[in-house]
Amino acid sequence: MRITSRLVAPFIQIYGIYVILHGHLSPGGGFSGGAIFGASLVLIALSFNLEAGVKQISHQTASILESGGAFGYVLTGLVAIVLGGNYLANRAAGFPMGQAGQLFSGGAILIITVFVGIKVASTIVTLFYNIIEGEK
Amino acid sequence: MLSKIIGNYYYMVAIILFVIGMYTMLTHANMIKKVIAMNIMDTSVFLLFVAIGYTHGGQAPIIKEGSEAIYVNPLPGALMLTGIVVAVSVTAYALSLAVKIYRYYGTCDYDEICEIRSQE
Amino acid sequence: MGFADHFPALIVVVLFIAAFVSPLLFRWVEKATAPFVIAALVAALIMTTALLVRVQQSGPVLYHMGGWAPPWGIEFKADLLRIFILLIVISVSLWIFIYAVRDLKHELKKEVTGWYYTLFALLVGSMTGMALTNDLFNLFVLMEICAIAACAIISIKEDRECLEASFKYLILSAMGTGCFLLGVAMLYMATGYLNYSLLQLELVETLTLYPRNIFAAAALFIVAFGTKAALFPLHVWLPDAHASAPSPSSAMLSGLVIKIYAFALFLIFYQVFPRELLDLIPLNEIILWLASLGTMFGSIYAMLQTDLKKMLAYSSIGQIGYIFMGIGFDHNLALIGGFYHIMVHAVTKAMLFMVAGVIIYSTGVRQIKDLAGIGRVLPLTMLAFTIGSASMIGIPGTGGLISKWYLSLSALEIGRPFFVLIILASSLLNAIYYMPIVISAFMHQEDFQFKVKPVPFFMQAALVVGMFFIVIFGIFSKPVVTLLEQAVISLF
Amino acid sequence: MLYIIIIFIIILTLFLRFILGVEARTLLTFYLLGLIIFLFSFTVAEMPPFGSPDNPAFNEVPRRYLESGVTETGAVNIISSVIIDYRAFDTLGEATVLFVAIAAVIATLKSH
Repeated sequence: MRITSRLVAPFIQIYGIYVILHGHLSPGGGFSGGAIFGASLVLIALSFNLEAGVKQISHQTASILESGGAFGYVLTGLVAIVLGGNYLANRAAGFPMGQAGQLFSGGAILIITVFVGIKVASTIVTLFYNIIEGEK
Repeated sequence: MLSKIIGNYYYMVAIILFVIGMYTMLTHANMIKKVIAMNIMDTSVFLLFVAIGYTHGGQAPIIKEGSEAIYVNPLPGALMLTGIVVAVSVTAYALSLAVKIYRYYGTCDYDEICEIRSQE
Repeated sequence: MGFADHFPALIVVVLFIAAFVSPLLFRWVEKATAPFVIAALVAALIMTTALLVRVQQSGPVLYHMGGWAPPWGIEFKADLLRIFILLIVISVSLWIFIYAVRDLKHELKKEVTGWYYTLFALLVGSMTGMALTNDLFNLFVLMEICAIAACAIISIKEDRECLEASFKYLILSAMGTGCFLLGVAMLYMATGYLNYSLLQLELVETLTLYPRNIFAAAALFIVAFGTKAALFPLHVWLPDAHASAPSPSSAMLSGLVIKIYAFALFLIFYQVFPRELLDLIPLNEIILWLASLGTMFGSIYAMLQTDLKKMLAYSSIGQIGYIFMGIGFDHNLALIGGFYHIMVHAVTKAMLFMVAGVIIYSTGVRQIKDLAGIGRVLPLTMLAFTIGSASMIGIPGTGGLISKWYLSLSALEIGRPFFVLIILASSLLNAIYYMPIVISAFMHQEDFQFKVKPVPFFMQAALVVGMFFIVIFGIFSKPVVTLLEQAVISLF
Repeated sequence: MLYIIIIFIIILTLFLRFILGVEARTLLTFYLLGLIIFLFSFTVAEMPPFGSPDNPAFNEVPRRYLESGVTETGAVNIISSVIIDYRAFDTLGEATVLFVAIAAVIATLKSH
């Protein structure tokens, strides 16, 4: 059980990152990818014990990622204002659009997807830890 | 009228699920059941929304260069992604409240909680 | 485009930023958290004032998120009414927050105060967003933020009653949002739009094609917002939730949160549904009768309470009835009355809950019968209570009179003097349960029996500010009424 | 027709109540639910047909998303371009909902 989950977890994580990064090209995106990534961390915590999970990502890190993900999203919107568009503008603010269908295309979409992915992953981990700890 | 209802059976199922969810949520005393019913209710509305967006023969809206395929309406799908995350957050919070209430009373049942409180 | 053009979005965003940063700030520099949130609120207030000046000069401001015009993107709209509500929301919450910083020290555990600030900022941010947004689905998302944050500032107190009250509130408000979302689905199915202004244009045609869809949506909206704003038969969650919460939370919930839902219902009725719909089904009548029942029953229930905060909570059910009455009369004088009452009641009820908080902080008393003689030991606090209850009753010189005056005037003007009787009767009932407390607090012969702690300066200052504004609203009501007249005329 | 339905309902009620022994309160709630569903079924009968491309919901809004979404936002997945570009503020609200859920859960669990 432990060996399996240790073997599988990195692949789940890579798959999660892939889903996050290809959110604008294929089904997926920040939410699903973040959920997959978070689930892998939950899997480790479940199959070993809570301490092993906390070692992977501590409370403070989770809290920083949590705030950082949301704050980064807001900041991307503000950058659009600085660049001369409306709040959360993408093309109108002059983010580089790239070639449609390539990985680095879609300007702000990719940036925001990454932030949302970080946010969702840390949310799942934090929710899991807190509810488990609250039950003690 | 009946033929139109049968043609719109997705909508009908969504409405029936909604009523079931609402009934369970308001009448059952168990908190976990209430939370599950809340999810049924939300999901029924998501089903309704997604059914609105469907077009016969439509594909998922991921554009391929040069193909003339029919795509389904992307807007309800996008809205419901948001809706699902909202429902998840509410569920998480409701469950954490249920956990804490269970810690205090040793039960998740509203009637039993009332009994415990009246005995004190 | 200048920086000032982005104010409608920035008002909401600045509060969200405050919420996102404050947990980290609380972890590292604990002392800076409260001033940081206050700074964000002040910044939002300044931007709202700038927006008010601009709207008065050049008409409503529309803001397109991401530069996408309405049917495709999300639109924020700032007209006079919405800015009026915004000003109330932001300034009253700033006032409550300053009170809360001092009061929370004894009501909460130390490590969760940082999270309380976060939740507070999110609550205010979502309410400003609800007042500004012009898009139904965006309203849904913001409503959900508001609902969770409102429940969380109840359950944050270390008390098991708070947990139950909060769970009840969460379940009922989830039912409300479920109904709202179903209504949105019906409107979207029939028209294909989510924007208020476009929906209103489109619904005129669609009303003949899919009338039942739109009726069902209207009914669902009444249920949804009625639940969230505690309209009479759907108020069951309110007394527990508002009475068991920490005092600043009660002030926030009773003063602002229920009103913002009433305002959202108002916007949907006047800016989404076309006038033809109101001619077809008597939505206004339904709201009017429920509101009148609410004013009576809220007061009657309040008379039966023995707990001070429970009494104030039941009185909120009665007072929200006046606001819904203003919507239900469908007349511009009534709307002025209703909106004036939103403002007056926000200040008054927030102040009364602060008074309850001060009494609990200083003496630990919650029961009404124990309050006898308290006027001599806490004179300023009970003076605030007296002025607050005078405004609730509608005694001349306080803000409560003006709103009741306009409501009665419009009831006479549309030829329904029966509702004047209801307003008078419920004022009388208000007097019956507020006045004995005041009289026994000051006139009681024996001394107050409980130990009294001195009241901190900030709490007293907050009460003084509240009293000052209630009296100002009662005497110098002209500027606000003129503003509301301008705002309401643009609706009809 | 109507009479037949009414007689049928009465017989069904008597059967459930006295032969199967269902409680009166349960029966009443089920009839109430049935009534609500019955009323809603009128609405459903009137709704635009399922899956038809002429539905009011399939208006110029999704058409523009589908036709020029790729050039306007640079994303091939139109759902992504809708949630993160056209309606980005909704998604900001969504991220905030997650944040508020976290804040609420931590506040509730730590304070008790």
